[in-house]
Amino acid sequence: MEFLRSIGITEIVMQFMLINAILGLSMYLVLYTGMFSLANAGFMSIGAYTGVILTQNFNQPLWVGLIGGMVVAGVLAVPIGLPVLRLKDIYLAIATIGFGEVVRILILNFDTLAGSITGESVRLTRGALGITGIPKITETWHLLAFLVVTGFIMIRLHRSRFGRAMAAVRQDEPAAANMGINVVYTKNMVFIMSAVLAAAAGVLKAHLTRTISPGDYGFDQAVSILAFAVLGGTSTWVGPLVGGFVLTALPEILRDFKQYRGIVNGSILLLVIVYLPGGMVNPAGWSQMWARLRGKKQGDTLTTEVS
Amino acid sequence: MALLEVSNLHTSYGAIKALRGISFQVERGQVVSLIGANGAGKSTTLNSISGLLKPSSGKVLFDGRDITGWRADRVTGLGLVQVPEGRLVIANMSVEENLWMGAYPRKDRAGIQADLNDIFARFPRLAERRTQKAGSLSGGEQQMLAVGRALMVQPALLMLDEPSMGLAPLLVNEIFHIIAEIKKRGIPILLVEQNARKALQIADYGYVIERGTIAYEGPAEQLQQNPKIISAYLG
Amino acid sequence: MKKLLSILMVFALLLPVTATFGQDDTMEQPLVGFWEQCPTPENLPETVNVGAIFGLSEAVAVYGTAQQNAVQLAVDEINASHYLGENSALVVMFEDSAGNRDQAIAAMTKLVEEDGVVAVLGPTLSSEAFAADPVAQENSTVVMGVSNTANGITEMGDYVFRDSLPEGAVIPGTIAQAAEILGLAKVGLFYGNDDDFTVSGYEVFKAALEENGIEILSEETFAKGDVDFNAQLTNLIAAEPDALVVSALAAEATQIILQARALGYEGPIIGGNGFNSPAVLRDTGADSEGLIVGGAWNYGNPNPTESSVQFVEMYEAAYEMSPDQFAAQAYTGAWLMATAIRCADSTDRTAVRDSLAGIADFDSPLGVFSFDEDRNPVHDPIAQIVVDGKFQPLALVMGE
Amino acid sequence: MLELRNVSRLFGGLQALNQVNMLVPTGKVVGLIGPNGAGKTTLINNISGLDHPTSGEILFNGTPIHTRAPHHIAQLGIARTYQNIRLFGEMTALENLLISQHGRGSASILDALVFTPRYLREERRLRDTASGLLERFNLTPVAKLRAGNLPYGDQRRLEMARALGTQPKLLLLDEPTAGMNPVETEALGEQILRLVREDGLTVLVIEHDMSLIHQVCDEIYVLNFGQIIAQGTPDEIKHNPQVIEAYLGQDED
Amino acid sequence: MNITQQVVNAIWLGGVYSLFALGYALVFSILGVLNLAHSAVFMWGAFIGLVMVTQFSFSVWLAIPVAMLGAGLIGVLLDAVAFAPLRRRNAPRIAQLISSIGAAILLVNIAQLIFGTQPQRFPLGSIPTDTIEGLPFRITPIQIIILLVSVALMALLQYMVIRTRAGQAMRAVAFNQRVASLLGVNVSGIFRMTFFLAGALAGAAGVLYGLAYNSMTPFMGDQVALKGLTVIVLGGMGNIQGAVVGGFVVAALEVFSIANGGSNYRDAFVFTLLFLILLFRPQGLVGQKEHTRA
Repeated sequence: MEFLRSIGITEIVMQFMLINAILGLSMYLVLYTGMFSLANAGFMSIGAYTGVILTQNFNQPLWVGLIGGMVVAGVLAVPIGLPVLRLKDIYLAIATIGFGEVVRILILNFDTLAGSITGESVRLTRGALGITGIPKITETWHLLAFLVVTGFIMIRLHRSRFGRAMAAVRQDEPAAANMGINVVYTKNMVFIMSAVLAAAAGVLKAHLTRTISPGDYGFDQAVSILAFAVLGGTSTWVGPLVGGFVLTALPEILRDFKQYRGIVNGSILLLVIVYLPGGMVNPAGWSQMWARLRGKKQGDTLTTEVS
Repeated sequence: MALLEVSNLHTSYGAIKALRGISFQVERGQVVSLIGANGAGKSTTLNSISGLLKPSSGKVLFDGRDITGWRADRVTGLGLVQVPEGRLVIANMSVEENLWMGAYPRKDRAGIQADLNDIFARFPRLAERRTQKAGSLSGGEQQMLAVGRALMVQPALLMLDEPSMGLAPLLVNEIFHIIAEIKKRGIPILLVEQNARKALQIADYGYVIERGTIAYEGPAEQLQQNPKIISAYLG
Repeated sequence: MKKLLSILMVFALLLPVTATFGQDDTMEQPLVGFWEQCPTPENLPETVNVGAIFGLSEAVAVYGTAQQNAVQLAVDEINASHYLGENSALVVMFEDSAGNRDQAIAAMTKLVEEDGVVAVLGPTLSSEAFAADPVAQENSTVVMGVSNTANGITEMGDYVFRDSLPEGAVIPGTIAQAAEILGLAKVGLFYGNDDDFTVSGYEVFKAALEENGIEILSEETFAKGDVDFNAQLTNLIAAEPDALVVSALAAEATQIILQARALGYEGPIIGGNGFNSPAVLRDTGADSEGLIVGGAWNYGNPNPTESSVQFVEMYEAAYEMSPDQFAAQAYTGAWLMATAIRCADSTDRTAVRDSLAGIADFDSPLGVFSFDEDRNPVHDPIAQIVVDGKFQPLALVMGE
Repeated sequence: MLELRNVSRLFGGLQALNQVNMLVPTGKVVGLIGPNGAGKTTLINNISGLDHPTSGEILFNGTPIHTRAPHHIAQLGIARTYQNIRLFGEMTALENLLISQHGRGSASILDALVFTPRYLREERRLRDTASGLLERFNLTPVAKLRAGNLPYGDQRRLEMARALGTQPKLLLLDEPTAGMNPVETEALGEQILRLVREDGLTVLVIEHDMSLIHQVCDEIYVLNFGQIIAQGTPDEIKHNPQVIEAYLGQDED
Repeated sequence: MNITQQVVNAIWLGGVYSLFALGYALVFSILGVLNLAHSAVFMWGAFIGLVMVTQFSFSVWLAIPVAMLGAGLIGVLLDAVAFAPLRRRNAPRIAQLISSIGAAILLVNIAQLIFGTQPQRFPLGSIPTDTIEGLPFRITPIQIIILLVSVALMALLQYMVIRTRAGQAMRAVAFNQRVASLLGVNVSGIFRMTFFLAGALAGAAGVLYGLAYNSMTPFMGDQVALKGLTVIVLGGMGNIQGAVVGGFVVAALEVFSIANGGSNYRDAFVFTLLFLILLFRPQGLVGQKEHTRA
């Protein structure tokens, strides 16, 4: 503990680490099912705003805000997922970036929009000013408990019929369909689960940082969430967890590097992607890199893909 | 000196050893067939020669020059041309553009034009479709185009990878007619084929690959008589 | 050769430092500071640690680096003049928040809970302050915003201060004056709708315009980072306003002025704090004619205080560029903090808070400065108009 | 068992299938041959639900299935293999077989979460069936290996086992002998016949290899340019002049 | 005046978007990957041009080719560091997308270190900025120049890809790398060339953009990055003419949503269009749907 504090990992940093691990897991779910979706930041904002409005404007306890945020995000994931998840690969990524931007702009203009419809002055999201003065009620144990439950669900998921279907859909959609797997259901279900998880992280985080504004959930946040998952590695669910931890702790540990921090961050992202295929939690990747570092030529580098 | 001389070639995909010491040669003017089961290493052999794969050890000599591990485009530049499995004509280019693309390593515009006319004369079906997108051709026509495209390089040695794969019987016959004709023009051919019977019929010499090594070799007629080969490959 | 070069380099780097040391004894007493009001402190430790959280990387660094520069300038001056006593030196621990709320919270926690600083300056953005200041409040540590202009900052607690005038303190006066001189009847309103600073500026503008009975012909918005405003400006200009009222940050402000002029608009443009930057005037050249700016401090102020003149000179000598309002407020903030510590003669956080709250009539580059009971700044804002490429007091022009 | 009525499929202006009529009787092996690009794979895709006809009907045991989603069709009892093997390469052979039984399970995520007896029973059943299939296709030794790393022959057999894992009534085979030598081809033929005899399956097979067609088929359809140009027993087809011209060519051997 | 002016505004903004998107589209068309560091190369191009003018007293017209060269080389470096190693390993396209994000972070941060974060500008008088007299609308010379340059570069690029030997090789590589290499094409060389060209285009765009708005920071690429993405989707990913058309469509949509009082929702309109295009016309506005026979 003392050591962690000495390198800059205070309790609040640990809390951010736990939240980002949850976000990493929400990204993991979609990636594991072969969907390159960048919608998580958008769902995070939907969760955060719903949760905060419930706790602040309607004086509900945190758990009501949490469940409310998760439910709203989950419900909204259905009309978004149904059309969008037909897209694949980069096209899906771009469409979900678009979704995130639209959500951001709608929250930005929510009050004026609602005001013009109801004819009364609405002050719910407060546009760019954001919501401030949110009570700090998220505790470390809330986050830990949430993460433990999520981890347990991940483990059980992989041992279940549905979890196997997720993997099958990732590897070959048509073949999975021909095996009797309802691909549309599987993808949308996972999309909803991912949205719910991201929303939960959003609610929990809003009650930690005391203030939220639409700008917090833009493209940058979407990319960060992606980085947690990919850097950690998506071969197991532990990867995104570790990715969330490391990428959150890193800027704090590197505080003393001041203006070189960005360069170190970028370099690490690049190095891991380039030299550690499969991310940080992937033993095979490490041994391969180790072999390469020791100069052991494997002699079988392929010039092009092997099909 | 043989035109192509491969000695003790090893190639692996990660941990899987696909070739475990392949040695064979192609003499000038010869048609040599490599036959064997799927996964035995036939295509890997071709790819290791043409530069699509890097062998981990062994030697490839072409016309006396050591080309082991050369990049594919440099190998093609020497006139050692591979027609890949599955035809793979450039679907969004026209037939004519595909043929021009074949002549990519060459710089003599006039010579290319002459060869182009020659190809069109020889494959009237391609001439009819010269402005059509290659992707709209039928399977047989695509194979024709792939071979024609390889001929545009003026190859010193043509390597054909499974030219009859997945083709209707009628087209299989047609493709072998084309190969026979190329053989007549004196262009040496290294033929990798699933259809062992036809491959040995057309070849001067044959090799049988089993699990990454040469199991049998000999003049094509001899192999066709070999009872073991008959039972395993000719049925 | 290489060695020689590096020695020379080190020397060159040390030069300014040694120069300051060399002047120690003969150094004139700075114009700023409660030299008389409070006695030289005697009970302070050798180093008095104060934290500062500024955005030193990413886009926010435009403001953060100016703030860091200005604070460092003040600290050097404070230490060279032994403001905190012969044997005590003020040390500012700078932390980067990168404009990121999480990092601002982490930095505040580190400074307040780990490093045990006496007080904290910053953070740069209001949105960061809303997240990070409660950490200081909970730890009974003074935090003073030097650039937070949003409403409700000091409502977070009695340890939260700021020396930056909120838009509400600047804009109404500017509008009232402008309305009177220019006889404004109808204006076009233009603002960035995705940034808390520009939106709060917009809200104050709108209220002030209504207060003065000025009609808003049309409202247009842009987004942070936009560079092309032609479409919105075309709309605004088409309504033939008496003036364009704009709430924008400096980067966008420059483009808006240039593009409005390129579209043929020749009337006045009224802006808030965001326009109040030497860069805007420099980069818009002749197009800035008729620009009316309300702000807390202005580089081009034709009637500056003495301490303001000295600050500008020092800043330009040290950093080879002109200070902006952010620098002036940060510089003043550092002096205010040092003064609170000097007058408390203690590093006890509560004592410093009480001492800071009691500061009144403090002569600073911002003018004569006091805190009101809500720990907000009280000093005269400036309302100026660009005439012949120079800022003139709006009031002066009015007199003509 | 399977009936196609006037099935047509248009891709843009391209008539991939044109008024195809076809009947696959229960317990029989029906062959489908034709030149490349004739529309054979399109036909199989339409039957298995990966693609849908522009017009016409496909009936399976009297139920129209041409608008159904592929997973639904799979659950009704139609399984298929692919021209290019399409195993779940990153999973083990065993996992491939577990997935194939997806449609035969009913335990939900919640069952898995709280270990309901239903979940435990079902998992045991799926594993038993999978090991039975492994046994039957001589794949037990490679059960724990990644499917993508298996030798070609094992992959082909695993794909067949996986198709059977869905417990089909009708099996669609798309060029199952691609890449096999005559000896392997014959063994495959015997296996197909066993499936029909012992498991009571009905089979529709696309093939270029005429020896397999002759070995296993009761009836053959010939497709050319999206149209059925001939239909009959293997011997009838072999001597049909239209088929010879379009597809078989003169035998030169 | 109002409508004419808005049309002019839209055309001009379209020119800017198109110019930026050209290189973006080129890389996607040849490699099939999204190079999210393109906006960082664009920014570097602007700064190289600036340094040439301010430090080496180059004229603006000379600075543009130098910036193109410099940005092109950065493009090649980008390929070597962030793309080539992944290609060699056959990594999925997601990995390449992320490594390009890493490279972008790196490039922006290095620029921050060297150039600082204060907005920088070309010295006054580098280019004529006075509006042209005697027209029914307002337009400046630099606006016309950008329009002309983007159209010319597009035409040049289109000619190159369709007509030249190198262009044919690029198309072959785009279709299938193995086949191209067997045809004698140096595939890595083509990749390098593609990155060089894309970088050079970004560099030209950067300098012209810098001149037009005359305010350069290391973050100047951020805004165009997402817009550029929309542009190439609208044009049909990797379609070069499409990128130009897309640029004008996005600009028109923006300008006319503003002109009709929707400046609050401008970006929402743009991204909704992006959404709809992806769902209903994934081949883009100008592309044709390709059918493959089974």
